[in-house]
Amino acid sequence: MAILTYLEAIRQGIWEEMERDASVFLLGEDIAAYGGAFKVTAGLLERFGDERVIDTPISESAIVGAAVGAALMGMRPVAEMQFMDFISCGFDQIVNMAAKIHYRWGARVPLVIRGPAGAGVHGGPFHSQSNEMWFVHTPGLKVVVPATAYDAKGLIKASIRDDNPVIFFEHKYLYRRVKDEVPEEDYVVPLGKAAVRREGSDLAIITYGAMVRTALEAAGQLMTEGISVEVVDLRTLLPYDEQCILASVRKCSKVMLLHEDTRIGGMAGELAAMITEKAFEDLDGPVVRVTAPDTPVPFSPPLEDYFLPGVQKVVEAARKLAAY
Amino acid sequence: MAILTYLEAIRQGIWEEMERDASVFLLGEDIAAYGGAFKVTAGLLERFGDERVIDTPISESAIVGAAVGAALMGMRPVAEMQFMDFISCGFDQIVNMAAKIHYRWGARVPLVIRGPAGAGVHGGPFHSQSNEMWFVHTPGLKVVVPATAYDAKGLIKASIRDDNPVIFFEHKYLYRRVKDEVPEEDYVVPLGKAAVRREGSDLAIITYGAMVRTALEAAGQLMTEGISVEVVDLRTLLPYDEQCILASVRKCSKVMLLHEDTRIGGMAGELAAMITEKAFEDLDGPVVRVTAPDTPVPFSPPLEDYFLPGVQKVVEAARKLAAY
Amino acid sequence: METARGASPLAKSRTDRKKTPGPDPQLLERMLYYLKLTREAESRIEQVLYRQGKIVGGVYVGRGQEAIGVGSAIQLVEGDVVLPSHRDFSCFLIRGFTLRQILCNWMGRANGPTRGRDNTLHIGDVNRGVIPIISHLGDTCPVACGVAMVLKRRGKNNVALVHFGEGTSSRGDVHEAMNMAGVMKLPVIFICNNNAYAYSTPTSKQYAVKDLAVRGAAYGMPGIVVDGNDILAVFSVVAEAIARGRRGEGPSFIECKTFRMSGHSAHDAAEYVPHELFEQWKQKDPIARFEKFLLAKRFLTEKQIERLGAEVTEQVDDAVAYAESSPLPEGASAAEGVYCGPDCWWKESSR
Amino acid sequence: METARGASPLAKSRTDRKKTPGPDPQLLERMLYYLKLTREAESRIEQVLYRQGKIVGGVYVGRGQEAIGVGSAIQLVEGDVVLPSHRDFSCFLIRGFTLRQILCNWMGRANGPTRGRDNTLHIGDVNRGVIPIISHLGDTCPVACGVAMVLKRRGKNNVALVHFGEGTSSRGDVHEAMNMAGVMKLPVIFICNNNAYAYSTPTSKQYAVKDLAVRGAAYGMPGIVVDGNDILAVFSVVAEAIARGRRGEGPSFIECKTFRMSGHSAHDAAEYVPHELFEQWKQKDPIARFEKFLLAKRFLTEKQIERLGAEVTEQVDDAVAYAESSPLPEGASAAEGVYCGPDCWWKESSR
Ligand SMILES: Cc1ncc(C[n+]2csc(CCOP(=O)(O)OP(=O)(O)O)c2C)c(N)n1
Ligand SMILES: Cc1ncc(C[n+]2csc(CCOP(=O)(O)OP(=O)(O)O)c2C)c(N)n1
Ligand SMILES: [Mg+2]
Ligand SMILES: [Mg+2]
Repeated sequence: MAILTYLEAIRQGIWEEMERDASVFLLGEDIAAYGGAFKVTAGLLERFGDERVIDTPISESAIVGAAVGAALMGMRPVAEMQFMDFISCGFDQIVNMAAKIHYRWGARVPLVIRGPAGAGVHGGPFHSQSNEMWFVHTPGLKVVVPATAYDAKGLIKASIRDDNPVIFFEHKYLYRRVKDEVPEEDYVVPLGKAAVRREGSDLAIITYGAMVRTALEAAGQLMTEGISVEVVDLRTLLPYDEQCILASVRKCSKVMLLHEDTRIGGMAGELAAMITEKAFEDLDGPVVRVTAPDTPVPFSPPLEDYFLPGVQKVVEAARKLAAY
Repeated sequence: MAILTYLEAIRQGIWEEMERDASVFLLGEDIAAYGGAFKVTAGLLERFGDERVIDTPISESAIVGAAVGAALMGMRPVAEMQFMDFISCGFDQIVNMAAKIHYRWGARVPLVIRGPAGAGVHGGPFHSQSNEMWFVHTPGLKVVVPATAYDAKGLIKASIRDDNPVIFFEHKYLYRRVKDEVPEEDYVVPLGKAAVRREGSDLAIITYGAMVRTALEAAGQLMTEGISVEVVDLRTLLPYDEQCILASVRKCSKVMLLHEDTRIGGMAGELAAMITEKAFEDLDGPVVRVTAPDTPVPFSPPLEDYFLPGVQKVVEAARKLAAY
Repeated sequence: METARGASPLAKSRTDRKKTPGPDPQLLERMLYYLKLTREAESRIEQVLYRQGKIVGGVYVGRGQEAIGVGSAIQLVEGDVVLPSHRDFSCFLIRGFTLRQILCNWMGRANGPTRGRDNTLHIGDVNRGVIPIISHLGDTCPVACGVAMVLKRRGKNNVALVHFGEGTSSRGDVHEAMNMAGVMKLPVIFICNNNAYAYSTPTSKQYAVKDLAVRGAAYGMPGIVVDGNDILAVFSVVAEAIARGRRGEGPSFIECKTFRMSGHSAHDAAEYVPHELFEQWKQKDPIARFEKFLLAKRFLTEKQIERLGAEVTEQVDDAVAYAESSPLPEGASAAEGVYCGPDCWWKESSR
Repeated sequence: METARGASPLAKSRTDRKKTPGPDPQLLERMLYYLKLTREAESRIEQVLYRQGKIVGGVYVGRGQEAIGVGSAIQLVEGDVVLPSHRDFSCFLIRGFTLRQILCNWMGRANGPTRGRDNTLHIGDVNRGVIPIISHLGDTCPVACGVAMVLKRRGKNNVALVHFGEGTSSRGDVHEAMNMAGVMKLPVIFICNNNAYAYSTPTSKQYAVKDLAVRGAAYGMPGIVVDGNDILAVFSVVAEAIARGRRGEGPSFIECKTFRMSGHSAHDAAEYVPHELFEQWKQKDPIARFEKFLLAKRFLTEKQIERLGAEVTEQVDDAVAYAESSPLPEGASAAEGVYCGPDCWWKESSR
């Protein structure tokens, strides 16, 4: 099996889907000859031509709207946002046009909107956002956040094959930092299924995206202190895998919810509510949230370091919860 | 004291602020001669002239952006969205421009974006949305949702005086259905303070907007069954009144979170998380959410009735929780 | 920017000059039929059913501007797609929705095309080449671009028509779409029905140019002004734009000048509209005008037109009765069909 | 759409004809100073500090297009407001930010104007009349409209200048803003720096017209093409637009044709740009050209220009040293100042 980066795995996934299915095509800014700001789509123009790898003007709303139109016509468009921060400019088309069509009149809208999200590269307030919750709170969409290269490939393939609009958040910090073994053959990682990344018994950390690494690192450290931590990687935020989450909660009886996104209205709140509704009796302590503070993402390294939940913050919160 | 409708109370609040402070002005679609789709701004053009009551083209993004520009110049713009559903078209300017300026470079951005939200009038999927969570999850904004005429006036006045961007959700179902005594003199209802609408001891229902009425009606019914329900009206969703919520939780030990918005990623999740973090020991039962299902808002009356949490749903969920 | 006025299939019209075939007599009759059916159905909805409380929610009609929808959509062939505005009732009829289906939708019935989930003309069917508007004005323009990308790639010379109001032209999405269509030479015909008002807002507060058609030049496409109350003129101008699109020459922008002979919606008395304007525009009524033409040119007799009127009334009666006796949806069905999947709720019954 | 080329304050320029005063000799020297200071500072940032890893995050420069920022912003008076693009370094200097402040911001230092919260030229100060761009392209255009509404109401004949790239012109916000400015006759000067590329995207994939200036006509405002590498031409054309704005005659749109003499950002080698283009445009370098003019017309001597160069280098040295020795912010300060309130964090220390 080849060792691929997270970024290469996404490209391979897209590539294979384009080979498989002529209805898959790409559109976005600077994605064709240039191969995209992060080079995720590099080489695809050469292979598939300019009818299937389409550079657009700087028009996020038209990009999303056009993707909807093409999807209605039976295609499977994959639209890139140069940074997921700019998805706010195509927001209305996503939440009102794409998300509601199937409910309203039954048509299929198979499309993927993908791009780099997340902080950690000193991108400042407009190149570092984690904007998944706007979409998790929009019925009709699916929201996917891979944490490994294997998943990145399997999830992008599943997203492209899905018959619904999927918002696919790639973490730019992971693009070239994460590498794993990625099978060259065809496989998908099904949407809606979480993965237990590490088994444990004292405490479950439920997280996603770049924070999976943070959680695993913290879990390793906590092990040396005799605290056994289970780490759950959600992989899909909408629909999320209630069963897997509840299994870990029941097993560990203590839960930490961890994300890089800000706190109020974040994914951790949703999961805490679901857990206390469905597993109240199984809990041996408060459901703890470790998240970014409620601020924009600041630019300067010391500020950004403070903003991001790091291993130490996770370890400290875990110790306290374990001792509860 | 005069009896005013919720709608008249908002108008009076705006009117008084415009009298008090020449920097307050209004902009939006059809708000001047026509007085707005719901007539909230009727009469203001005649009183304050067309430099302070400005009709705009159909350009929500420019409306919000212009409000930001004017706010930076020392004004206090109040922008109307004809329906809060259309706020998605000005979304980017709100979450990226308005919300982050003060954090980034310290300038004041005192502005209000207001308009009718919510369901119950058979408006269909695009005239019935409850879109508060996009903004509750955006640090730098404040989010206000009045439930009574008294509050509507006091909160719009406080919002206009606030030095931050405030998103003000008026519930269109309440516009002409809710009437209370509204003092003619100047008063504000401070942002960030919840109100206990009914005292009780067995169970606290925490809610906001049109659901406050639903909660109160359910509480009345439950009283006859011997269940004493406390009803908390949040009034402001961001920042929300942690102290008031926790006091009710501690008092009742059982909590129901109720809203008209859909469930996943809704306000109830946030509050459930906060409550289990901060008052875990005080809880005598799961934190229960009663919300709309995760669908767009359907049009046809039987569908919309099903969608909206009604008194019966609340009563049933309360009975179950009380018996826990 | 070009201006076309009153080109008719009989006179030496722009269309004739370019040898695009003009409408034939049967087509003329079909046009009148759709005009009258639309007028009758919308009037019944606005002035009867709404007042009787049988239609809940907003009611928007296109009275006085029916020539735009009919004169344009009537020309579409299989594989073409139309994205009508909220005032283009006729487009749905022309593309094969039955009046019964449409009335069911207005009345929130289970057997309407949206099964009660959405209202008014928010009715779509990909197989019929109809993609409906959402309330968020202008949002269908980018969607039309995506449709046209696919049409272009399919290589069958199909086109997409997207209709919108002059007020809608102020929205960013319309700009992004027109620009994208220009750059990619997409076969989209942008049809703006300029009915002088956007809700209460007159054009003087909506844009600062004489003719919106000038916007065509801003995107490298023809921009044409046409009398929107003259169905033959609309037909010709749209015919040319469609031909252009089919030839692979890219998009066109057509501004149809007309007037909204109603309030913005059924609850709006339109007191902000000077009364004379209604009087003036009544004289230009597109249906009366077309009937006069058909009579003068002996395409139809008074009798035939009367018969058409009776037929249309009967159809509306039938559709209203059908819709009224149709069931409302089951409340619990509201929870179904949010997602499309192998066990898709929508597939279970035919639409 | 009008075209203006190379109008100079000495030739019989459009400006002279209209009796707008041309730049005076002192002004010419200040213009050269800002041009050179901008070039030197940006080069240091892009080619030295960035490569040394002293600047983290994106680095965008305006090499080759400095004449646009300088030739426009230099004309502003007290009360005017500028909203520069990400390549208009000069505007900040002209409006009184010190080079030290700006360098501190690029390097994320606590004493930069954003205190490390935001990067590059995202620097604002209402008192100086500078409202910065956010990364979301085009968003400042509507903001400029709001600024101009207030300027208009104040009645002191002030104007707002907003700069943006040709790629940005595709965004809906630019349309909504230009239309709004046209309708309300707002004193906004929309200045588009058309540098031939938007990241890797050439203008042929961005719009379908020859000159973007044609868009002016779509909004009822003048649309003017000018050679963006000729600072005197830029000056004249902008002077006229500003005068129009001050007279209450509404907005203008100016397209400055120029070329991006760099990659999109410091990490971009711009391999997609045909090499000849860089060669060609090097010949048109706005600074060399302006120096030649100043020498030929004896406004300045070689010696004086050299001295200016030395001065500029010294200033950049100083600012870099200052910024490098300035502290980074305390991590925990990241949590402060999200909201403005009576105890506002931002007020506690001077910016
Ligand atoms: C984005 C958006 N903003 C506001 C509205 C509210 N609204 C509905 S119709 C309308 C006027 C539309 O005017 P125009 O485009 O001229 O179409 P007409 O109704 O005149 O046919 C407005 C403002 C909306 N539906 N969508
Ligand atoms: C809304 C939005 N979409 C995409 C981007 C990514 N991006 C940053 S600069 C740029 C190119 C801008 O081109 P242009 O407007 O011509 O300005 P230039 O950089 O050439 O000065 C792009 C696509 C962005 N910043 N904002
Ligand atoms: Mg109109
Ligand atoms: Mg450019």
